[in-house]
Amino acid sequence: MSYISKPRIDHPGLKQNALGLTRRDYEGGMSTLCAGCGHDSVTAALVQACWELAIPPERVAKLSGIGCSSKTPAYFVSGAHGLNSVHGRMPSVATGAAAANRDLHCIGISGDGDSLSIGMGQFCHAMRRNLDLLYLIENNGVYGLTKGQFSASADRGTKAKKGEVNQQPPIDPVLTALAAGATFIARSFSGDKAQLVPLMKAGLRHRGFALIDVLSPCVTFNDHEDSTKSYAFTRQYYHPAVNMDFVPPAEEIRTAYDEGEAMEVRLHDGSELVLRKTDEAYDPGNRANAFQYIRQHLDQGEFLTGLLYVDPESREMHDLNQTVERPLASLAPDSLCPGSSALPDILARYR
Amino acid sequence: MSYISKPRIDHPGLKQNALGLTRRDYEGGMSTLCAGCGHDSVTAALVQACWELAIPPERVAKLSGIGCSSKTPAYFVSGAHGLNSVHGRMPSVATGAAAANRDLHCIGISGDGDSLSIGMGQFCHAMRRNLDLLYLIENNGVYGLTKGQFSASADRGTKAKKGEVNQQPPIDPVLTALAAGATFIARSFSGDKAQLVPLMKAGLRHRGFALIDVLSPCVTFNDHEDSTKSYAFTRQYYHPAVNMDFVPPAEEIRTAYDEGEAMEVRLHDGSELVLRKTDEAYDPGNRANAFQYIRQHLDQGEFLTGLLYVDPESREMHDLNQTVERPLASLAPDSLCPGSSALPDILARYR
Amino acid sequence: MKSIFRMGVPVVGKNFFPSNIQGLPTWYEIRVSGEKHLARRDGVDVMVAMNAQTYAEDLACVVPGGVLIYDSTWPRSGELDRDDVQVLGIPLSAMCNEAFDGVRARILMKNVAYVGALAALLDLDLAVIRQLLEETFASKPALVEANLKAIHMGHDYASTHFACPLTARVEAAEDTAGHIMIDGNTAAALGCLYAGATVGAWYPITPSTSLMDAFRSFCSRHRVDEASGQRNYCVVQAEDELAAIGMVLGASWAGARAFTATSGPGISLMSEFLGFGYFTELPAVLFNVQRVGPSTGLPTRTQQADILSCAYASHGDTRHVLLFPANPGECFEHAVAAFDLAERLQTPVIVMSDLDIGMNDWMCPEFEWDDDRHFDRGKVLGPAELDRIEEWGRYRDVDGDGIPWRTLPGQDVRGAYFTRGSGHDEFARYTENGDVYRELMQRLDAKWKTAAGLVPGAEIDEHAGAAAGLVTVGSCADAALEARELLAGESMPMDYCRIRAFPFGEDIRGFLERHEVCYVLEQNRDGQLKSLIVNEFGIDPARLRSVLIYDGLPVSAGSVASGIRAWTKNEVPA
Amino acid sequence: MKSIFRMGVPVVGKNFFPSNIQGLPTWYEIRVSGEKHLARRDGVDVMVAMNAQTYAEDLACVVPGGVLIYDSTWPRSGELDRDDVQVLGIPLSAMCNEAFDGVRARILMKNVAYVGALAALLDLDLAVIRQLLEETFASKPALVEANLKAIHMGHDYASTHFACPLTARVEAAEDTAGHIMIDGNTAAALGCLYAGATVGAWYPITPSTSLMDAFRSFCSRHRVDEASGQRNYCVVQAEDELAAIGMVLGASWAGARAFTATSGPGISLMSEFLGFGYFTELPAVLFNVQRVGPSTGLPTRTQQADILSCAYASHGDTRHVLLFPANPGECFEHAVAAFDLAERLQTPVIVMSDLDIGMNDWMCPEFEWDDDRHFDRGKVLGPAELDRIEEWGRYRDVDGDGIPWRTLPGQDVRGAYFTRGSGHDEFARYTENGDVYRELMQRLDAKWKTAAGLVPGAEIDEHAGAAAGLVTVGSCADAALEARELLAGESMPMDYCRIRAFPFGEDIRGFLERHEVCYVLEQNRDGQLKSLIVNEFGIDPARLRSVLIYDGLPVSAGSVASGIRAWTKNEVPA
Ligand SMILES: Cc1ncc(C[n+]2csc(CCOP(=O)(O)OP(=O)(O)O)c2C)c(N)n1
Ligand SMILES: Cc1ncc(C[n+]2csc(CCOP(=O)(O)OP(=O)(O)O)c2C)c(N)n1
Ligand code: SF4
Ligand code: SF4
Ligand SMILES: [Mg+2]
Ligand SMILES: [Mg+2]
Repeated sequence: MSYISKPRIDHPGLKQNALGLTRRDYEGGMSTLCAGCGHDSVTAALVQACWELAIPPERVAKLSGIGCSSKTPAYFVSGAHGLNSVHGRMPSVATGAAAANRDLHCIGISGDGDSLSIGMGQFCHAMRRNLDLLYLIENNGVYGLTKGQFSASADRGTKAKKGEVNQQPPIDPVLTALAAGATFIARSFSGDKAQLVPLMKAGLRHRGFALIDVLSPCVTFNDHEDSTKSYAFTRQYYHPAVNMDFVPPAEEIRTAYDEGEAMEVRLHDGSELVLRKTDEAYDPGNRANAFQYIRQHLDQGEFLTGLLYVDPESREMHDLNQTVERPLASLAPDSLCPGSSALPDILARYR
Repeated sequence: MSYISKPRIDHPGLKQNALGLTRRDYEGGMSTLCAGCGHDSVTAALVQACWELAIPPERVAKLSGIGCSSKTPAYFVSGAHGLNSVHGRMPSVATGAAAANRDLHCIGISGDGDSLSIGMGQFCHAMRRNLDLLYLIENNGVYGLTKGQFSASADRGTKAKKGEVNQQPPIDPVLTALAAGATFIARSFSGDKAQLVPLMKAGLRHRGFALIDVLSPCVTFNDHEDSTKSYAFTRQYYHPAVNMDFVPPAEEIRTAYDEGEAMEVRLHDGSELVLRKTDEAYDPGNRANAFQYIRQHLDQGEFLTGLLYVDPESREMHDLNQTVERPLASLAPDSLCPGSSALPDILARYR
Repeated sequence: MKSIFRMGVPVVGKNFFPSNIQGLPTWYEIRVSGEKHLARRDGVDVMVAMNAQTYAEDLACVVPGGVLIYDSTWPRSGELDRDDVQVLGIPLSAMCNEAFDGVRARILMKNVAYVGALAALLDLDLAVIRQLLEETFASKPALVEANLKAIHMGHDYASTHFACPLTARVEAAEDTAGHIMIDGNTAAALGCLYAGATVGAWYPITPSTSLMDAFRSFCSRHRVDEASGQRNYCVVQAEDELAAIGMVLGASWAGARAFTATSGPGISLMSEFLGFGYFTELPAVLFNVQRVGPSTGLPTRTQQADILSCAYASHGDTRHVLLFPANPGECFEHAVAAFDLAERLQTPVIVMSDLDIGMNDWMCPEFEWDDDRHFDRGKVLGPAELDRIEEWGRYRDVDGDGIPWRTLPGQDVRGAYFTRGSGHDEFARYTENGDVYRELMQRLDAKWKTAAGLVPGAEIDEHAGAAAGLVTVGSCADAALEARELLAGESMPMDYCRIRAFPFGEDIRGFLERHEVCYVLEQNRDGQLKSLIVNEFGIDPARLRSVLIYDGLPVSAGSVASGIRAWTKNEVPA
Repeated sequence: MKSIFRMGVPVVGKNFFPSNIQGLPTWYEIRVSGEKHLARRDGVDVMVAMNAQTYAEDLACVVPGGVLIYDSTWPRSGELDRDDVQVLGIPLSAMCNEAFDGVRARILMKNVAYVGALAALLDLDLAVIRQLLEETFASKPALVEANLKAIHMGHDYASTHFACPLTARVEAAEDTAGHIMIDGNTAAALGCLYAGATVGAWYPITPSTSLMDAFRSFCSRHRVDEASGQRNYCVVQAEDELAAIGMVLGASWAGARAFTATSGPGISLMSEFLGFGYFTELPAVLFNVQRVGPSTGLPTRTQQADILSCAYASHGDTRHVLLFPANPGECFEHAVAAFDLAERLQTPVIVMSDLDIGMNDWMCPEFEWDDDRHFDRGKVLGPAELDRIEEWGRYRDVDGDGIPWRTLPGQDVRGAYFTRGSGHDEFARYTENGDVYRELMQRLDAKWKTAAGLVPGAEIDEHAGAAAGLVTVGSCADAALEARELLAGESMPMDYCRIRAFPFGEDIRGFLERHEVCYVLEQNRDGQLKSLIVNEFGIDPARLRSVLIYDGLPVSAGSVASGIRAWTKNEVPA
C-alpha cells in the first residue's frame, strides 16, 4: 500500500499569490485520516495561510511527532521538506532545524497526546527558548491513532466512547504556555477557518514561538454526546475573546474600527495585527491578567478563543544567541575551520 | 570511600515526640554536601517536621532523582527506606510507590534541574494525578552536581560564576504547578526554618500532591553577587504573602488572631491551617487569582512565599481510583487470584 | 472465522491492517486446516477482494485452482484476469444499497454479506453464525436481525449463482473440543490477573495496547468489591514509557506485583530505567509486544527484532531475563511465571510477545489453573525474620546463589536501606571502591547463572539420528514445525528446539552440542537470537545457520523450508 | 605535573575524584617515565597522603622502597607504619596556619606547599614552576606571590630536613619537545571546531560536560565576528538527552554539522532517536565519554562498557558506526573524521571516548592540520544537481554502495521529500509493503559494508612468528603496549591490534585469522568488544580470550600482563 498522491489538475483560472502560485501549489498528499476529522480542516487552513502569505514553498519546513495529527505535514505544501519524528519529540527536532537554518519557516504540528503527555517537557522548553516556530496542537482530547484513550487534555468528567469517565483535570496548553513563557498564544477551532487563517498568518510572522491550540474533534473516538471535545460541545462553549485581523506589511489597515475598540500590534516584519477584544477587562498584552481571565472562564465552562497573549517585542532564539544572519547550514565547514595557521596559538596553552 | 554514618550519641534528656522518639531518630547519614549548602537546612527542617508530626520512621518513603539536592534523602530518617532513582524521574517512581502502598508517607526531593529540566513532564503529570506526595524542590537556579550550569529556573539576566549571562526566562515551579493543577502549592526559603517546618507538616498532612519550592542557595556555584538565587538576593526580595500556622488535629487553635485576618483551612485528618495573608487582595483558594498575584509580583522582582494555594477538598489518586483501603502491596497474590473455579466462566467468552 | 472454529475445525486468522484509522485497505487472512497447521500459508485458496484498489494484488496471491470473490457492482478491467483462478462476482454494493439505509450501514453490511456468501461457498453452518451474532450483539437485538439479513442475502446470492459448496469447503469436525480462540494480549492480561498483579502502568502503543485494556476489563469483573465498589488494583495510564517503567519499579520496590506493556519504541525509552532495575535489583515485569522496527517501522506488522535490544538494554554491563511465548497459551503461562521470576531474581523480566501472537486470535487448548500453585515472592524479610537475623545486608549473597534478601518499605526500621543506581556495598551504602564494585558485578553474574536454572526450559523434540537441528523462538513455532514435516518428507529430518527463555539453560547447550549444524529461524534481519546464543555459549557461529524472515508478515512453513533448502544447496560446491 | 612535562619528561596524571562537590577525598596520581610508558602503574613510588582519613589506604599502595609524605601536624597512629617505606612527615598545616590568613587560603596553600616539598625531593626545576604559576595567574599577580611563598616554604622544609633529592628524582630531558598536555574532551572540542561544526546540543553529564564547555570556549575565540559580535555557531543546552539528540538530528536534517556529548545514561535516553537516525538516514555525531555503569554506576570512574549498547542502540535491527579514540590526539582526529563519516554515510556516528581519556591530561604529539584537507559533505543534491537529474529518489541506491542521495530543506521544491521513521519506499513515500521494507533493510546492510571500508583502520603491529595476538581498544592502548613488552621479556611475544572503529574492516579480520589465539583486552565485565567481533565476523569465540579489567581505574600494564598469564597457566593441564 503506498502513499496516495492527489491527482493534480491545474486550472488556468486559479487565483495566484504574489509569487504567482496557486492554492494547489500549497497542497500536499491526499489525506488518509477519517472523513470529517477536524485535522483535515486545519490542513486546509494551513494551505490557505501559506498561500496568502506567499511563502516560497521550499522555505517551509514541516515537522511533527506521531499521531493522527502528526500526519498533517504530509497533506500540505508538498514542495516543502517534511519530517515525522518520534512521538512527543518534535520540539527538539524543530529546535535543531531552526538553529541550523534561520531562513526556514518552521511549522510544527502536534497532537494533545504528542505535546501534553509524552511531549510535555519538550513542549515547555521549546516555548522557553522562544525559537521561531509556528506550533499547532490539533487538540481532540484523545489519542486518535491508538484508538481513543484519554489524553492529558481530556476534561474532567468527559466520557470515553467505551463509557469510562475521565477523573483527572486537564492540562491546558494555553495556561501551560502562559506559565512557560511563550510569546504568542492563541486558541481556535478547526471549524472556524475565518478565525484560524489569520491566526496562522500572524503566528508565521511572529518572530518567536507562536502557539495555536486548535480544538479539532476526533469524529471516530471523541465526537459523541458525553465528550467535551465534540463538534457540538465545542461550538456551544466557544467564546472568542479577541477578534483579530492580520494586515500584511505593505497594506494599509482598511477597515474602520470604532475608537478604543481596536488595538494594533506591530510585528517585526511590519505586519500589523488589529485586535478587537470582546471584553474590555481582557488584556492580551499582560501574562498575569490573561491567565486569570482564561482560567476563570474555563471554570465557568467557557473556552476563550482568538489571540490570547502576544509579546511582539520578544527576542527569539537566534537574537538571544547573536547568531549570524546567514543560515548556519549554508556556511561551508572549510570556511569555519580556523586552519593550520591558528593551531600553534591554540596549542600553546597546552604546553 | 564508603558512606559516612553520623556518630550517634543518645542524650537521655532529649525531648520525645508522641511516639517516644527523639529528633535523633529522624536524622540520617552525615551530609557530604558543601558546608553552607542550602540543601542541608532543608534536611534539618525535614527532620524537625517529621519528628513533630511523630510519623513512624518506617512509614516514611524517601524518593529522589539525581543531583546534590537528590542526595537529601540519605540525610534524614535513617529508619525509612530511601530510593535515589534516575535523573528527573522520581515522580514516576513515587507514583508507583504510592500506588502500591497508600500507607506510606512519600516524600520526594528534587532539584530545579531534576524537576524543571529533564523532569518537567513527569513533574507536571504527577501534579495532575494528585497523588499523595510531599514534593520538595531544592531550588538553586543551577545544576550543582555537574558544576554550575544554569538550570531552567535560572532568572533572566543572572550571571554564572564563570561570567555567562542567562538569557532565557525561568520556568517557575509555582506558576507551573498552578497551571498543571497541583492542589497544595507553597514557596519558601532554606534559611527560614520557622516558615518551612509548618509548611512541611501541612504538606505531609495534605491529602494529595503538596509542592514546596524551597529556594536553597548553592554556595559553591550560585551564591555570588550577580546571582538572583544567592542568600543575599533571596533574603532581600523575599516577601511572605501568607503566614501559616499548622495546628494538629487534637490541639485547639491557641493563638488569638484579629478578626478577618486569619483564614482557617481544615485538612482531611482534622489538622487546621491558619493562614494570615499579608495582603488583603490575595486569595490562596483561587487558582486564577493566585497566578495573577504571584506573576505580577515576580514582574516587580519580588517572590512571594508561604502557602500560596491550597484546595483541601481535592481527591487524591486513590480516591479517584477507588482503591481499597489496605495497601495493595499487603494483599497476597494468591488472595487476588480468581482461581480455577472462575476460569471456565472467563474462558467461555473465547469459545 | 469464529464460526469455523465453532464447527470444530482448526483455524487461524491473521489480520493485516494499516497504521491509520480509516481509509486504507485492511485484509484478513484465514487458514483452515484439517491437519491442524496453524502457521500462515504462502498462497490463498479463497480470496475475498474487498477493495477495488488492491484487486490486482489480491488476485496475484491466489493459488492456482483457487477462488476469488469480488464485488461485481463495479466493473473490473479484463486485463486483471487469470485462467487458473475461478473468479466469482457478487454485486454486493448494489444489493446492500438497495436493502439498507445510510452510508455507514451500507458499508458495514456489505462486509457482512460477504460472510454470507462465504458461508454458502464453504458450507459453513448458518446456525453457528446466528448464535455468534446473538452473543456479540446481546444488548442490541436489532443489529442481529440486520446482520442476519445481510448474511442471508449473500448466502442466497451465492447459492443461486454458483455451484455451492466449493471443493474447498469446511467440514464440521471435533478437532477443536477443549480449545478456545483467544489473542495473546488477552491471554497475557489474564495471566497478570491470575498472578495477582495489582499495579499496571503503561502508555498506549500498538500492538500492546489491548493487553492493558484486557487487564482492566478482567479486573473490573474480578477485582472490585461488590458492596463497596473498591478496587483491588490500580492501573495508571502514564504520560510516556519512561514514566510507565518508573511507576512499575516504584510499585515493585514498595512490594506490589507491577507490570507494563509496550512495544519497541517503548523499550528504547525504558532502557535507562531497565539498567537501574538491573543494578538496584528491583523486580519488574514487562510485556514487549514486538512490531517491525527500526524506529516507527511498520507498527501494524510483526517481527522479532527487539531480542538484542531487550537482552542488553541500557548502558554498562547489563543483561535482562527474557521469556518467549509462542502462542496465547504461553502468554498466559509466561505472564504468571514472569512475576515469580522477577520477584525470585529481583530483576526486570521481559515477556517477548509479538503482534502476531498478541493481536491475532489463535486456537489453543483451554487454559488450566492449579489452585495449589505456589506464588514465589522471592527472598523478602519481614519484621519476624529480621528478629532472627543478626546482621542483614541488602546486597549480601548469603545463600551462594547470587540473590540477596530484600525488605519492603513501611514495615520495620531495621529493614531500612537506601536503593541507588550508583555504586553500593553489601549494606547498600554508597561506595566508589573499585573492588567492591567488581564483586557486586560478579555477584550479579552469579545471579544470572542462577536465573538460567529457573527460567522455563526449551521445547525440544529430538529423534536419534538427525544431524541437523532447527532452533527457533516465539511465533515462528508453528511454521517451523510444519516446515520440519515438509523437509522430513524430503529426507531432511531435523531435531527441534524452541527456546523459551533467556538466559539459556543447559538443555539448549546440550541440544546445540549434539547437532553438527543448527538452523536458527527468527524474524529479523540481523540474526539476533543467533548472536545471543553465540555470545552466551561461546559456540562456534559457523555451526549456526540463520534463516531470517522479516517482511512483517507471520512466517509461513514454505518460506522456512526454502530458507533451509537454500543453505543446503549452497553447501554443494558449484 | 605540568612542571615535570615542561622539564621535558614524559608524564601522565590521573585524577580520582568522588561524585560529590566537596568533602570526600580526592587523589591525583602522576606517573613519570623515562621509558615513556604512560599507562597507570600498579604501585606508587612517591605518595602524598593528603587526607588523614585515607592514610592507611595510601600507605598500603606504596611499593617497597617507596616514599610517603604526610602532614605531620597531626599525630598518626604507630600501627600504620611500614618498614619498607620511607615515611617523611612535614608539618604543613602548622606552617600554613602560621603563614597565611583565612581558612580557605590555609587549606589551598597547604596543597601548594606539598608541591614545593615534592619539587625539592624530586629535584623539579623551580624556575619552571614559577613560570607556570605566572601563566596561570596572569591576571592576579598577588596569587603568584602567595603561591610561590608556599612553594618555597615546602621546598625549604624538605631541603633542610631530608636528603634531597631522592633517588627517584626527575631529570630534565628533551623527550617532550613537540608535545602538548591536553585532555581528550578539549581535544575533541577542538576537532569539532576544525570540522566546522556549527550546532552543539547537549545536557550536562559527567564526564562529558567539559567537551561542550571547551567547544563553546573555542568558538567564543574563533567563531565570533569581531565587528558585529555575531556568532557562527549555536550551542543549545537542552532540557535532557532526548532533546539533545533530537536537536542534533533536526540540525543535521537542515544541513548543519551538529553534535552532542554525553555519557552512558544519556545514550540510553537517546536510543529511540538513534534508531530514528539509522532508519531515516540522518547524519549525527555523538561523543560518548564513558563512565562506569550500569545505571548511575561510578560516575567519576572510567570504563568501556557501553560498546554493545551503542553498537546496537534502539529497538529493531539497528547498528551504529563507532569510533574508538585511544588518546586526546585521536579524539581530535576522530572528531573531525566523525563529521565526514556521518555525512558520507548519512547515519549517526558515536565517538567512544572514556573518562580516562576525556578528563585526564595526556601527553601527546602536537596536533597537526593540513589546510588541503577535504571536507566530505557526502551525497547532497542542490538545485544545480537537480537540474541534471531526471528522477530522483531519496532512498534510491543509484551508486551501488547502499548510500542514497539526500537534499536539504530550504533550497528547491524538486528536492522536497518526507522524512519518516515508518516504512518508506525509494521515493520516501509511506508504505507497509513487506518486500519494499525488506529491500530497504538490505540496502542499509549494504551501506554498512560500505562503512567498513571508510572508517579508520586498526593500529596493527605484527612481527612474523607471534602465534598470539593482543586485541584491544581505546584507552587500554598504553597499558596493552607496556604489557606486551613485559610479556615479550617472558618469551611470550604477541602481535598487536588496536581497533579504531566499528564496523570492523578487513584488516582486523585478517589479523584475527592470522592468529591462533587472540587476547581481547577491554574494560568491562561482559567482554562486549569480543561479542561484537564474534557477531560481526562469525569467528569461533574459542579463539578469543577475554582479559577484562573493570574496577573503574585506568588499566595498568601489570594487571593486563597477569590477566594474560592467567589464561596461559590455565592452558597447562593441572
Ligand atoms: C514512544 C511511543 N509511544 C507510543 C506510541 C503510540 N502512539 C502513537 S500516536 C499516540 C498518541 C497520539 O495522540 P495525539 O498526539 O493526541 O494525536 P491524535 O492521534 O489524537 O491526533 C500514541 C500513544 C508511539 N508511537 N511511540
Ligand atoms: C540522564 C542523566 N543526565 C545527566 C546527568 C547528570 N546530572 C546529574 S545531577 C544533574 C543536575 C542536577 O541539578 P539539580 O537537580 O538542580 O540539583 P542540584 O545539584 O543543583 O541540587 C545532572 C545534569 C545524570 N545523572 N543523568
Ligand atoms: S481517529 Fe480521530 S483523530 Fe484520527 S483520523 Fe480519525 S477522526 Fe481524526
Ligand atoms: S555544589 Fe552547590 S548544591 Fe551542590 S552541595 Fe555544593 S553548595 Fe550544595
Ligand atoms: Mg489527540
Ligand atoms: Mg539545582
